[in-house]
Amino acid sequence: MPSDLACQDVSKRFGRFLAVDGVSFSVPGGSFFSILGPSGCGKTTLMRMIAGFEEPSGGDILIDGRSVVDTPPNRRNVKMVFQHLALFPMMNVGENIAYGLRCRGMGREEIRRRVTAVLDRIGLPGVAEKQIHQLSGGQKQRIAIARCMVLEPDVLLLDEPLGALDLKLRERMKIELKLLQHQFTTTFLYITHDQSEALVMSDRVAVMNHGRFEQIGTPQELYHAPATAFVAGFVGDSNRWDAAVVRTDGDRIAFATTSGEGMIGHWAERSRRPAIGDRIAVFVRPEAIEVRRSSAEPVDGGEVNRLSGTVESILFNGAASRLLVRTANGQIVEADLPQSGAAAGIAQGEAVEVAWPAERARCFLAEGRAP
Amino acid sequence: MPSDLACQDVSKRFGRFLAVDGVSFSVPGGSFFSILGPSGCGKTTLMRMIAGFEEPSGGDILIDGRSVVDTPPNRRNVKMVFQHLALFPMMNVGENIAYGLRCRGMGREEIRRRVTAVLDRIGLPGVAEKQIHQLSGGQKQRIAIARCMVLEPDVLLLDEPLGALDLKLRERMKIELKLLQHQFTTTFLYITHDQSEALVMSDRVAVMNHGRFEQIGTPQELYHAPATAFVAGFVGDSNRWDAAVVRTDGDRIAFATTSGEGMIGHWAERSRRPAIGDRIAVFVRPEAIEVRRSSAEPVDGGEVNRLSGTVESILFNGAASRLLVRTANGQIVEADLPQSGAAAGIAQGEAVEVAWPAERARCFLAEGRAP
Amino acid sequence: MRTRDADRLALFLLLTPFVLWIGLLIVLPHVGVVLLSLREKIAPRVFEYGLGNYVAFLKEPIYLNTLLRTAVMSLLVTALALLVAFPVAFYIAKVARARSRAALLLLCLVPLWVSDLVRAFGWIVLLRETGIVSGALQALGLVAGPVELLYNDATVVVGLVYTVVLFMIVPLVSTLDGMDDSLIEAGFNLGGSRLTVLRRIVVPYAMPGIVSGSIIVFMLTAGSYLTPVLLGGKTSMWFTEQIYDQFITRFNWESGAAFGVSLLIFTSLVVWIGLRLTGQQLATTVARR
Amino acid sequence: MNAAEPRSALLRVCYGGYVVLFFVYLVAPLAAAGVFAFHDSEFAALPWRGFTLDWFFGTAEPRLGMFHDRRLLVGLANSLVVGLIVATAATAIGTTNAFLFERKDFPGKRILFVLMVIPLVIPGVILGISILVFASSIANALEDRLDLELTFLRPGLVLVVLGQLSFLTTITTLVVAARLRKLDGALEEAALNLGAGRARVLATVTLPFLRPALVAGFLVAFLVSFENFNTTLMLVGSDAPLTITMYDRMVKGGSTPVLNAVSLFLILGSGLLALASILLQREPTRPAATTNEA
Amino acid sequence: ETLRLLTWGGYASDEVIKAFEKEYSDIKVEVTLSNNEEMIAKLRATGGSGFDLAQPGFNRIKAAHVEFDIYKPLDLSKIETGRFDPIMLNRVVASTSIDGKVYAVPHLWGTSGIMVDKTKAPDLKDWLDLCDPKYKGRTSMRLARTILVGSAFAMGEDPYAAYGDLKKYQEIMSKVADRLIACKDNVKAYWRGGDDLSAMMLSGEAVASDTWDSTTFKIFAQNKNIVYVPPKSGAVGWIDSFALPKKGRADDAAYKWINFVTRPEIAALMGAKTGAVTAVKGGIDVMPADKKEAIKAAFTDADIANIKWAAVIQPGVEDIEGKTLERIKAATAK
Ligand SMILES: Nc1ncnc2c1ncn2[C@@H]1O[C@H](COP(=O)(O)OP(=O)(O)OP(=O)(O)O)[C@@H](O)[C@H]1O
Ligand SMILES: Nc1ncnc2c1ncn2[C@@H]1O[C@H](COP(=O)(O)OP(=O)(O)OP(=O)(O)O)[C@@H](O)[C@H]1O
Ligand SMILES: [Mg+2]
Ligand SMILES: [Mg+2]
Repeated sequence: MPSDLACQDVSKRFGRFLAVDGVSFSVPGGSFFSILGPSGCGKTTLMRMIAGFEEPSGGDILIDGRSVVDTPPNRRNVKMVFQHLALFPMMNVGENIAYGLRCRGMGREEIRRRVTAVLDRIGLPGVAEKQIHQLSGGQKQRIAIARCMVLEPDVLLLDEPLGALDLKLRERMKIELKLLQHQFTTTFLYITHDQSEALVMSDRVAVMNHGRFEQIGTPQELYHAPATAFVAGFVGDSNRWDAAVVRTDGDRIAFATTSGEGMIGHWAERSRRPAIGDRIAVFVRPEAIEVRRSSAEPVDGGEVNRLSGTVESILFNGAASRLLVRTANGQIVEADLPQSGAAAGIAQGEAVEVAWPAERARCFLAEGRAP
Repeated sequence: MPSDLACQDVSKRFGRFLAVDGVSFSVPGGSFFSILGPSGCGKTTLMRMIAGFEEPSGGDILIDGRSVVDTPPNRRNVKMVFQHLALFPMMNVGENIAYGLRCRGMGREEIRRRVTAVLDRIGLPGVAEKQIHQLSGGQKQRIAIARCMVLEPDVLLLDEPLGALDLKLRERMKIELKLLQHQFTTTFLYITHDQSEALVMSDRVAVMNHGRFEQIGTPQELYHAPATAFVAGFVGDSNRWDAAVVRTDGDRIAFATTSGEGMIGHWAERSRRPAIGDRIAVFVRPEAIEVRRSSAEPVDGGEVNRLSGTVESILFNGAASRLLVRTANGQIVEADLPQSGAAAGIAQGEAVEVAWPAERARCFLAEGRAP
Repeated sequence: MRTRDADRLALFLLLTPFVLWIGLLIVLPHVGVVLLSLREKIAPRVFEYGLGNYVAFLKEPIYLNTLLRTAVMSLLVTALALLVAFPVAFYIAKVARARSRAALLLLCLVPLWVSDLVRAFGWIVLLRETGIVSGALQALGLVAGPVELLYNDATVVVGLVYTVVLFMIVPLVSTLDGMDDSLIEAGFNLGGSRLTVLRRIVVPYAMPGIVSGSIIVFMLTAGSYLTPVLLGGKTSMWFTEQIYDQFITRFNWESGAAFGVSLLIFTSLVVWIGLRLTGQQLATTVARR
Repeated sequence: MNAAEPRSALLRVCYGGYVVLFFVYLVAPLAAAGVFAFHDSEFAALPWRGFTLDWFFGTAEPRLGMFHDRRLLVGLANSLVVGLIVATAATAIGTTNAFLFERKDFPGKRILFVLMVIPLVIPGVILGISILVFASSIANALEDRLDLELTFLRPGLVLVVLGQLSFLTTITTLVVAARLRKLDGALEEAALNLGAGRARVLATVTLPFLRPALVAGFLVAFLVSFENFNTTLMLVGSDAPLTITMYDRMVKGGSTPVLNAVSLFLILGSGLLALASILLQREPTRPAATTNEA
Repeated sequence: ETLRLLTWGGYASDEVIKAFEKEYSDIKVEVTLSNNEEMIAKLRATGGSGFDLAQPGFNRIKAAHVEFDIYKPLDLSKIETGRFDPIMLNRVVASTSIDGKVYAVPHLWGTSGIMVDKTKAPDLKDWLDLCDPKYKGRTSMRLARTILVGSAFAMGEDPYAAYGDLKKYQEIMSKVADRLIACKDNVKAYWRGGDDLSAMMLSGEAVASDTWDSTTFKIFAQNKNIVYVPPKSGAVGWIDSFALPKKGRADDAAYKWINFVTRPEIAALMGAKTGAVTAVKGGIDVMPADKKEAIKAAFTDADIANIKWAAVIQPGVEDIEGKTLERIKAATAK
């Protein structure tokens, strides 16, 4: 039966620097929870507190409802996959995996059996005798996980375990990790600064910034309904424009960007209301923006924002290609490149029109800095 | 006037190992040319020959039509941005940039002027006095480029210059680099193993594998008309299935995948013809695959391949979300997640139908190993 | 907290051997030497405290000259060792193939394998008038008669450089090893000549190694005994020889201690000035290996 | 090709030649000393009078070979004993020091660190005399006040050991600390995380990782102890280590090529030791392909 | 039991030790080689412990003991004094008695003079002939008190007489220093150990040097042209003696050793080995034939009468000598 993990108002102070600032969350047993945030936001520190390598300056950490802050790290049944894996170079693969079992004083034969079983499970049968340096990156990755899983931990912590892998391998391991978790049905707590990893793998994601959780939610919630400017900018690609509020009408607000374009957007912050003249940050996803040739007859797509400009540059990237459009006022708008329909084949320098509905322009008070 | 660069049948042998194998290409003055290939394929070696750090074992390297193989590296007007930048840690920013000018014996005043000018140009005015370690990753990047550009080189070589940067910064620098190149109108030769970098920035891209060029073309050509199995697999995401030819009819061929699905595809290799029974590799891009709920009425989309299965997993990633569908025979098909229309909102476990036209299933003889 | 106490206990346990070592073998003995150097002999077995030994030292030009001579020669040896070692270190760290590197470095350690005595002995066998070099020169017809290559300052310098050069090579190799090859390549790529790259990139980068090597070499040279004594000529006095003489042939511990303290102060001063001039720090340069 | 290597063939040959010359310089005196170990004469000087093995195996005066020369053998034994004790102690203290300076924070750490480095730059003579003086004054005081005669405080092997320990500990500390610095803390944390107690982590992860440095430190300490002269000379009593025995022989008795024989023996012995250390410490060679991923 | 000897090179050869250990199977002999200065230095450092029997020159015992308290008196009843040449014994006993207690008995004696390769330097006869420009760069000396004293005699002074008057002694030494500094160019190198010297002489690099007679006799065996010349102004005589370090632990063994090596047959062995004469009755007669011959060839009776026997060194003398030697060493040759 997988265990749940909870943090209650956990903080960590290094001298006068608050690395983790009152973080609370709970992870239901067996689910995949990610913490997503930029470098230095305190992710590793939080994880180290859960593993027992740092003592919280405040708050409590509970596993299955029991506080573990006074349990020394080698007694917590919380295993960790380290950022650079930390496989023991002086032991071979089998010894690495057996290490934790030996610490428990398990018999030789039993250990051998379990090591073999877990190696089968991760799809690497027969590598027990290999040296660590003989493994490929992806294999090391899996050994590091096996080394923890063989101990049947309550919770598995993973600290950016894919960071060291190359691009193509990372893509593959992402999917593989998710499938592994399904197999072991252990609670996973996963740290990353790569939003696509967090979105693809997790049941729920917490977005962390400056030691605090900005939002906790499913990947879809974070993507489609970011709660703060930081989340809107950090999760997924967006156009981000600085603007000033011109008029408000419920959640619908009119604003002018710094380069002078007037637009209409949707107020996305729950806790605060905008006033006229407030500086705001506006986020529009490239896929929300429709691009048409200016020569094409206007269509009423229901959108309210409509700007004309010329194609500054085409960023071809297959299905994920983008257009940079520069409006008359000099505003740069990034939009998905239309690959089919009337707008297909747009070329650099062409005059185009870009348009998007007000609901897709999310507005926040502009205090969060650009990610 | 920007110079052009050409390589003619250039090879490099290390002992018995052929690191670069008869590579020829030419880069018109002022254009952005990328070499894309997996780690260890010989990209850096090729670049080092152009810079003069390695002597070619065969072939010739020409700049503006003149051979440079006998020119020592410090006399070639080919400047290089190194993989780890190689900024001089014992000099400050200004001295780093001035280094090359000093080597040319330029006057103090003139050097100061040019350093200031180039720093303005790259958008970092006033950092001349800073120490290298005080710069952020992106700033270092730009200083490394400025250090070369201030010398007005014929050709600028860049060896995976974004490799060390973090994800978000890499995205931004990609665009910035392209804009910088427009500004300086120098010939850029860019090395990367990240296909999205190559596609987004380049005028033309060469795909390299095992020391050889597999294909040279515009990003669009590579993406839409890969010439070899390797290119098809390496550039952009694809489903890759191993199969055997069942029947041929001109370029249209029928085949059966290893898991037993029968499909129809398009022969994409120009130089060879398939025979019945040949083992082939088939590539289908996820965006080419249409997903429908099985319950929906069948539409005649002109496609010939149509399989039914269930949704194994949803890989949510915003606009780039994917579906994994497992067919009755156990074949996994990766398709773009429909975000709108009748198929929007498909859930895990649902029964679906996937379909794609024969032209989008590109077939190659299966000797290239999986990337 | 439990962990705090454990931490404190661990700190205490680790500190104990350190303090015993540094206290009993370094600090207290040196305090002892300083105290001893302040004892003046008035009559057999009668002493009183004072600066007499130092006054005597300063008043006797022979001692001062010897100290200066030792310092100047040591500096010369240091400079020569640097000059000799740098190309070799550069070769080992940057030019040699990765495989031969360890072997070459091991070869550099050859002089360490045997004592000063054997090394000096070897030089004597080589350089004496009836020695191998002289014999070889005669056989080659380069000289008419036997030549005495022993017993002069040049020989002492050659012998000393030999003894200490590895202490220059090791830190140089380790700093140069840490230098990314691409820095050198960038130096060339940006138009630098071989000399420019050496002067503006390689040497500044190797500075910590140069300084730490120089300090150790200087101190070793200034403190060496056998090489200058056995190879030295009629006039070659070395300051350590004076110290040994005071202790061993004159049994005058008090003035010997004063000599020792003077040597320590003087050489430390030289090192301090060196560190000042190069902007390095003792702890960081010497400990960086 | 290597950017650091000269491009012009002439320069390359000159550079290579210089390096070769340098190594000839390094080997020459040792070779010279070694060759005369086989000299069929009682003097290690030209002209060459023929080849003999007497200086190793000769059994009678005046051609008493080193393997039958009791004093040389006693000196060798003393050197070995001193070397082993010193190397063991220096490595042990060096290891605790390394942990102290790499792992602990405490007030005054910087100063203590400088203090730790300093013995390396104190001339050996001064280390010798300071310990001699210190030990003598304690011994004298004990004798005067308590009528207690502690012979180990008088010149002898104990003081030799202490004297060598005084500066060798710095070397071993630096060697072990450098390795400890390279130990990724995550390895130890991983072991803790997998359920090992502190002692077990030390035994299974930390010390195995430090092993090359411990071996290197031990060997360097042993070799340096073996060849040390300056410090030892001041502290030696009636039982002298080999270098002192040889020195006495050279300066006070008449020397014969038996000294060359001993030298050659030492050269070969320490050469083998050094070689062994290299072989022992060689990390498993990594295939080029996997190193990039680390 | 271990007998720790602090002695000169050659004074306790393996042969003698083997014979001794065979006779006294419970005693092991351990030898530390040394010289006059170092013996005192060592005993000073150990406070008189660490050794059981020392063999310093008889003239240096008194001052060192007064200053450092490093010896203990001898019990003459345990020594077979009857074997000793009475002149030698009296000379030593007289010079090493403090407060009526005797601190040393003689063992070996010899002289310091000049060693000459007679084919190459036939007319070298006195100490200062080493400074004869004819032999420029071909002579050697040991920078030690012998050459100072010898040169002083050669310059017509009597340094021993001046021991009581330090000022006078200082004057003499200054003169000697000036002379020897002027002579520096003539000297090829100052030798330090017997090894240096024999290598230089045998190879022909040097043709003459000051040295002990015993050393010369040893070299004579290798090259009959190298002979000992007692200087015209007098060879300097020395007697190495036996003294008991203050905290020696094996006094009995020490007495046994003294009595052992003064046996005629052992004395002969010693003489053969060292070339020095044992201070037993008829010491010269027990020498082996070739050594006896060498001695007879070297010394006429007049020479023997002319030996300047070392006088007991007074406190302060060594300081003056030491400084003088340093001056000579440090001076640049003119
Ligand atoms: N032991 C420490 N002492 C002082 N400050 C620390 C310590 N450990 C971490 N910090 C600081 O706390 C902040 C958070 O660090 P942490 O390692 O948790 O970041 P992170 O989110 O894991 O970043 P990354 O993605 O780069 O790994 C950083 O600013 C870091 O400098
Ligand atoms: N000096 C050399 N000696 C021997 N082999 C070499 C040398 N330099 C490179 N190689 C080999 O040549 C091949 C190509 O190396 P190169 O550095 O050009 O690859 P790359 O494409 O730049 O890879 P990466 O993306 O990892 O930088 C590799 O297999 C490498 O091991
Ligand atoms: Mg982290
Ligand atoms: Mg590369």
